[in-house]
Amino acid sequence: METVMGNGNGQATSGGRAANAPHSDLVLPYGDQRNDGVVQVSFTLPVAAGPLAEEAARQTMKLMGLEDPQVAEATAIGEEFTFFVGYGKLTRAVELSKLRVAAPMWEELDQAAVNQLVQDTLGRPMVVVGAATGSDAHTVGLDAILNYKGFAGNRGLEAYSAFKVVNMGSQVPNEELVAKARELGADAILVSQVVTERNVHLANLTNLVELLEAEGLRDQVVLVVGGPRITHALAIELGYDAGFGPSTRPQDVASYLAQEVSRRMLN
Amino acid sequence: METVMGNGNGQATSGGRAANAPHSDLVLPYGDQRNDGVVQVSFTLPVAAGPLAEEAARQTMKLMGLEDPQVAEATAIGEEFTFFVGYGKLTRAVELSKLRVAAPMWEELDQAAVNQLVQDTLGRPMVVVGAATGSDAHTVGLDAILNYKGFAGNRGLEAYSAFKVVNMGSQVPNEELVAKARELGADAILVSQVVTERNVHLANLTNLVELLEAEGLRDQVVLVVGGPRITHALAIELGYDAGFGPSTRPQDVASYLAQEVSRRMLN
Amino acid sequence: MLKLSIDPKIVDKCHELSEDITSRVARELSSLSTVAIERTVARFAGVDGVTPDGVPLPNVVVNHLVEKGKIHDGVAMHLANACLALDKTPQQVAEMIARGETDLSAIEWQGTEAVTEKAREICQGSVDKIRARRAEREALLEELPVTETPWLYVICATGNTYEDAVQGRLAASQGADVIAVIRSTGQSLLDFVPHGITTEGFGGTYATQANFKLMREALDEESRKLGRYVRLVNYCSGLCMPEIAYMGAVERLDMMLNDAMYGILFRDINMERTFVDQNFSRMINAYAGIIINTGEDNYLTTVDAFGAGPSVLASQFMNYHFAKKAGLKDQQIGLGHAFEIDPSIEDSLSYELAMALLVRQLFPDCPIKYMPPTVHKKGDIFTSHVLDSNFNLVSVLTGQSIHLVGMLTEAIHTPLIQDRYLSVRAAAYMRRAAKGLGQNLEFKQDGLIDRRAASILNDTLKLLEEVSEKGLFAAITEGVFAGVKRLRTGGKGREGVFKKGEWYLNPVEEALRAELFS
Amino acid sequence: MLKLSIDPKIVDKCHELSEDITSRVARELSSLSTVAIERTVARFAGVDGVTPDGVPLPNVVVNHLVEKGKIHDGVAMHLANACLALDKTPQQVAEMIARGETDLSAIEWQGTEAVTEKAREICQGSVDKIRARRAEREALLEELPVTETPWLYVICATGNTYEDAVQGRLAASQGADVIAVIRSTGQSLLDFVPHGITTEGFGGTYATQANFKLMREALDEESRKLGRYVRLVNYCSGLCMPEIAYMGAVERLDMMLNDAMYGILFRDINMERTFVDQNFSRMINAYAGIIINTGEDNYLTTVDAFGAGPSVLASQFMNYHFAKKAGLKDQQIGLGHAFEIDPSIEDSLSYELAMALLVRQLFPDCPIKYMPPTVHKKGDIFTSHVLDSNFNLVSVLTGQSIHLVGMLTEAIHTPLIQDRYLSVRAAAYMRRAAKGLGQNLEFKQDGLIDRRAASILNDTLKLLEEVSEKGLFAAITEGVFAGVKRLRTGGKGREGVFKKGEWYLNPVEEALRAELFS
Ligand code: B12
Ligand code: B12
Ligand SMILES: Cc1ncc(COP(=O)(O)O)c(C=O)c1O
Ligand SMILES: Cc1ncc(COP(=O)(O)O)c(C=O)c1O
Repeated sequence: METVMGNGNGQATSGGRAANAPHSDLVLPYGDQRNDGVVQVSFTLPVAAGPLAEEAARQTMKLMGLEDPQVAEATAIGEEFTFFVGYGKLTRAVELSKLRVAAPMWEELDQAAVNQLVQDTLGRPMVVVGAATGSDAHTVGLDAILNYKGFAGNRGLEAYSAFKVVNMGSQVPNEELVAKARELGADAILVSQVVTERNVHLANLTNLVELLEAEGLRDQVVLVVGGPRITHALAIELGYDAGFGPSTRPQDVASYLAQEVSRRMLN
Repeated sequence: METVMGNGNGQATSGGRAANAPHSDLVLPYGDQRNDGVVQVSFTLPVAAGPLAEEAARQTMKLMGLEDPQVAEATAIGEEFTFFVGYGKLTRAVELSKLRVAAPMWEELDQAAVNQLVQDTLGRPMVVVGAATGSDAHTVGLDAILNYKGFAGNRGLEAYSAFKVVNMGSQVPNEELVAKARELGADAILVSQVVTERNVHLANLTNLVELLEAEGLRDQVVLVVGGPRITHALAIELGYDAGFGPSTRPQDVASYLAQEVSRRMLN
Repeated sequence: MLKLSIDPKIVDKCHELSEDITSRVARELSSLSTVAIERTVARFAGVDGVTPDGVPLPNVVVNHLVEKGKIHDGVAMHLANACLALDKTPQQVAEMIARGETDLSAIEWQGTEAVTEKAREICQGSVDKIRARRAEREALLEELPVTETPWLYVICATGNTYEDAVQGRLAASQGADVIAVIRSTGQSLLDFVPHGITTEGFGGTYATQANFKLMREALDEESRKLGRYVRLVNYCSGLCMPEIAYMGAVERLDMMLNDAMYGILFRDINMERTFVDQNFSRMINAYAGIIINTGEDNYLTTVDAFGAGPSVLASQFMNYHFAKKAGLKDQQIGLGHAFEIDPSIEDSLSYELAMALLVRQLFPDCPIKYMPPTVHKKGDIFTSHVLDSNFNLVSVLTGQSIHLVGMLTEAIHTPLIQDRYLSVRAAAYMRRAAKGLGQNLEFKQDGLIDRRAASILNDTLKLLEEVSEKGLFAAITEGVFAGVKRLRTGGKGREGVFKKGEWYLNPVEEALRAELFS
Repeated sequence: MLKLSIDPKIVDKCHELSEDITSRVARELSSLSTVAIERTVARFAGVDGVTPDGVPLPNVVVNHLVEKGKIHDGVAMHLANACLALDKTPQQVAEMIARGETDLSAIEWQGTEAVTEKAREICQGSVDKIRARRAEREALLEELPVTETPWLYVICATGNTYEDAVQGRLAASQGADVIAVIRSTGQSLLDFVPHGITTEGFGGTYATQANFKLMREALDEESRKLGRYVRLVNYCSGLCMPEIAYMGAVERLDMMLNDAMYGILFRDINMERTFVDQNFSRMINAYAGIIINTGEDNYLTTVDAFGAGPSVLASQFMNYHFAKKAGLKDQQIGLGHAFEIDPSIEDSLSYELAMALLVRQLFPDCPIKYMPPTVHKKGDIFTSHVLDSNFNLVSVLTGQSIHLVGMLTEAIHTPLIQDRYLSVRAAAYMRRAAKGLGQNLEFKQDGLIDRRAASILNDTLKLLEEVSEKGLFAAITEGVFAGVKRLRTGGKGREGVFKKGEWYLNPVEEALRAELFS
């Protein structure tokens, strides 16, 4: 497969450069022997407990490509529902060297280097507007990136002289966010989306891009989205410049923003 | 699929008759909506943690037919190993009405009825020899079926006048078991196999059938195997008359034995 | 028996201070009402349904009065006047307004005494109905008693009320005692309550009266099957707090998330609006025999739990006194606390034991609602399940009352059908396994745990002194709670607050007050 | 600090009785040796390797003497005699026997004094080597100290020693302090020890000296990397108990499963064989500084744990006194107990606390080995993980020393790589979370837990009185332990027991006795 996809918010590889692995091996799950392919699964079938349900569970596991499917547990969790735990052996391997991992492109810079780069590039701090948009009220992740205090000992963007941060908080309508960005002449917009049930985030994120485009602002800003179920690939697909997933550190975002803005100035 | 397979040790349906379901529906896993297909998986890949490993995990889930694969957790559990928890949506359904569930054929009889049936059929108690064979030292399951005390409040075969039980205990070589069966003129042989790592039970169970056949005893006895990973289908495949899995009650086995012996007398 | 050595003088002082703080708020706001309260009165008067383009009639009536500059008299007076003048029911009047067939401000005044009497009359039916629903619950609880504590409380959040009903029943059959239907994101900021059965929600299901009814019926059926009354919960919060209180009361919900400050801190709803609405909604809850659940657990999601003990306790003291002022009995005040202690620190279990027991001991007659770990959970569902196991243990050891069962998939999605099964099973196991353990244990005098509790209590007193000095409005402005700062004049829904006029009457409040404080 | 009120007089009485019971067994069997002991002596003398058709040379030598009717003199004397007469090393002699080039019974006697001296001399090298390995361990423990307790102990059982090495290192890096390699099914009934590296086992990996060496090297490497000495465990049980003790001693294993009665009860090995072998093997373990693990946990897999407390304790008392007689220090006697209490009963946690603490308190200087739930586990790995969580808690609360980490997949398969990770993680979390909790708790005097412990102790005394009256052999015959009945004259390996002759000498035993009891 050669399409760009996957998480890859970068911090796990050196500086988050797209990690096209040097490996060429076929990789199978490892249970207690290399290549045994062992996978654990659990699921519920809407079938009353009994031999029929168990057979259905085994077949479900076969549909998942699991050989030697073992139903380790089959429990009635209601008159018409049976919960299963199973183990089986996957025989189809992933070819590592064929994977393309999408990640925002940046080198890890420390605080001083970020400040320097932005100063050299813009000659002033970058204006960054952040918000948890739509009906999303989860601000802890956004605050972790923006606020001085930061995350896991890593200071937030407010701690950098390179950024002028405006944190609009939670449940901000896209319209208000765009208005604020225009008002402040924002260089970057940072959106947080945590609630993803029934894909509520997709509509909301798409709508923001449309608004920005309609207002002719899309090209003026670096547009970033983050959240526990956000991947860079998804962000790109939705028309964002970058996406950041779980365990992102403010420094990752700061490094990316500084380099992205400098890249744009050079182009 | 029409081949005989699956567990189906019977106690969950009425009397364990082969449960060809009346349903005709397509069944998918049920997460929080009917037919959402949600399945939980976990596995380890022999790849260092990072975006590449996460992408490999996502692809692994795709190979399992899971759409919208979500890597909920990716943890380094060693320099070269990453453990994953994921959720995805299976879209291929099992057709219940097409499943064939294999189970030993018997009606559930109470103790008195079992005793009566054996008395009527043989005019004497059935001689039953039981053993945990080969290197298997697990006797709790076998004892649960054979010993007076039984299992979960259900008395063992020793409690029936219909059976004369000889429990040979653990780690009995197949040769000794066959010799004892010949010596006692056994009507049934009950084998327990609990250890199944590297399929050690398969060789052992096959060997017993070969020995019995070589000695011309195979048709003289009802040959039964039980254990937590035994299914009736597997038993049949290995040349046994019946297989009993987890949570078997002595009464299931007693009912089966009485009916099987009476069936044979009638033929 | 696990018991902390607590200085009763400090506790008394905390109560005095919070009684004073909350009384001052109540006094300061006693001249205000809100559009939500007026819509609630309209509902009491029987106004229900929506216009063809989906606007609820209570909103139609109240918006109409706002437009006409008459809202300061309260909706009851104008509705009553119209009923008398037009010889219509309130519902008929509302429909006429919706069709633009009448203008309440232009109807001839039927005389203050007559109108006042009519206003009382049109609301009384609902008051009586609520009393009857309460009696119904009491009878069911006699017939189908719930014997084990803590009650196991689980969440349904499918977005589709029909699925919620299936899953709620299933959860009950698996051992859950209390079923809460979580609301869709965003509902709390709607200034109306959606109408009818709904099947599309995000991270939860819309709270509507029809959905309440459907769930309660499903659970009544299941309760009979199980021989155990299964309680139903929803959210009495946001911009429609009092309307939802009304709906819950008439649909015999049993509990309501209903906090005095949650809307301010976590939804940026205007302070005055929130304090005024919470008081009225709590009176309804009180009268309906509903147990409220306060939301101190939320504080622990934005600040580190280790240091947040005093602000949780201070908030509980204030929630308690706000609640008492609204006529709630101790047995109805489910103060919230949560096991949000960071699992990576040493002795986390001891610290949490100290805090959980402190809350329990300080409010001995309140059914404390103990919430599970959430923030420190990750996608590793196995590790998450273990964290919940310790939460289950602390809950049983410290004798909590309402136990919100933690979900192993907390960091991933709202619960799947099997998540509830596994989690309820684990909680029930602990309830059984550790049943008598707390009674057989004592703390070492002046050990880590005693000292920890004492220090939290001391700091709570200090915090309450500070709040008392500043006043609650100023304290919130300075970010004393959950690290969140709000302005008295800021926040959503502020435009819905108004000063009651000279002729203002809220006959519902009048009736409830008479019943609750007699 | 959690402490049970225990009557010290009852404890003293239990010790007296068990000392007496075990002394009588020792006295009664003092005139016996076994083929396994003689093979061990041959190994001490340097006999190693296998014949072309795979028979280990120690077996060749011993079988030869048995055939020649000379085994009653012990292998040392005949080997020494041959060495002197032929001017060969023991290994060369053994190879000659294997090739049929010599008949030890036909070699001219070199004089008792000379032969005795030579016999001592040929064994001394191994004794010295073991002392050196012990010193090595002590130095490593200084350099790479293990600070936290309980030690987290996990199992590898891939069947392939190379995989075990990978997975053992990985487990250590995840936090495990002790790695046990489980043996393949059936090995304990082999009357020889397989030779060389092995890669095929069922439910475990064959215990061979080469496998021991490979694992110890892998773990030494990992220990240095982690700055924490990782201990290695194997099984010193079955028909080759003393030979494996020798191998473990020279390959610097750190712990050995080594029970005085396990072979009798669970492998139907002959009683006399077992008692004689265990004593000699324990002397080797004692000298090697190895910690033994006894197997009382196994009792709880065949009888209900709730009623089995007294038989577990009685067995521990006897295992303890057998161990002391073999020269083991208290610090080396890892008595076994297990959290096998039925999770479906009420107050299971309190009952288990009582039992676990009782064991802990009765043997204050012994490193108790606490085993996880196994029998009550099913395929539901989530529920299983919760059960382990309570086990982890009890372990930390009661200050256990060696903590066998329970696996969530116990009912399904030997541990996968991630099972160990998850389980070690859960145990380490509890060690941290509940670190000081036990010190901050006390039991209510005369509460459920105190009473439960007292009653188990009383019943233990009664049981020991019964055993003392009957004698241990008769007690086992009557099924007092684990509900298993064995005949003194029955069981496997009986043919390998022999009466020592007039000239019998075991120079290893002599040397060890001198070192251990000086
Ligand atoms: C705390 C919390 C709350 C708090 C939020 C308080 C606050 N002010 O934020 C409260 C209690 C208010 C709350 C309410 C609700 N919550 Co909530 N909540 C959580 C919880 C427990 C933790 C989230 C968190 O703070 N994580 C810590 C931060 C640091 O992690 P993070 O968000 O992933 O952020 C990191 C990265 O993702 C990234 N990142 C995040 N944003 C951004 C933005 C940018 C620009 C960048 C670069 C990076 C970035 O960087 C951060 C640091 O590394 C999670 C469960 C969990 N354990 O994850 C549920 C959870 C997120 N909540 C959930 C739900 C459903 C709700 C409700 C809708 C429930 C309801 N119906 O009432 C409500 C309503 C909220 C609403 N309208 O949005 C669900 C979401 C399910 C889903 N997949 O859609 C979860 C998963 C719980 C569950 N299992 O049901 N919640
Ligand atoms: C108790 C136990 C032991 C005891 C056995 C004591 C004894 N006398 O039986 C001891 C401690 C000795 C033991 C040792 C070992 N065990 Co073990 N043991 C278990 C344990 C914890 C419980 C088994 C049990 O008693 N179940 C209760 C009974 C009632 O259930 P059951 O066996 O399924 O029986 C029921 C049905 O299956 C059926 N049935 C069973 N047999 C028969 C026969 C007939 C004829 C019929 C009709 C029905 C029937 O009816 C029964 C009643 O419903 C399991 C883990 C678990 N929780 O399941 C591991 C387990 C079975 N053991 C295991 C292993 C690997 C071992 C060892 C090999 C480890 C080692 N290397 O040292 C050793 C060696 C044993 C040997 N040589 O075989 C593995 C097997 C893995 C696998 N899939 O192959 C398990 C799963 C543990 C693990 N995760 O590693 N074990
Ligand atoms: C007291 C209280 N009210 C309301 C809510 C939910 O509010 P909303 O519906 O605004 O998300 C919560 C959240 O858990 C709460 O604790
Ligand atoms: C003390 C003791 N020895 C030995 C064993 C293993 O014995 P075997 O190798 O015979 O299965 C066990 C099993 O756990 C044990 O507890």
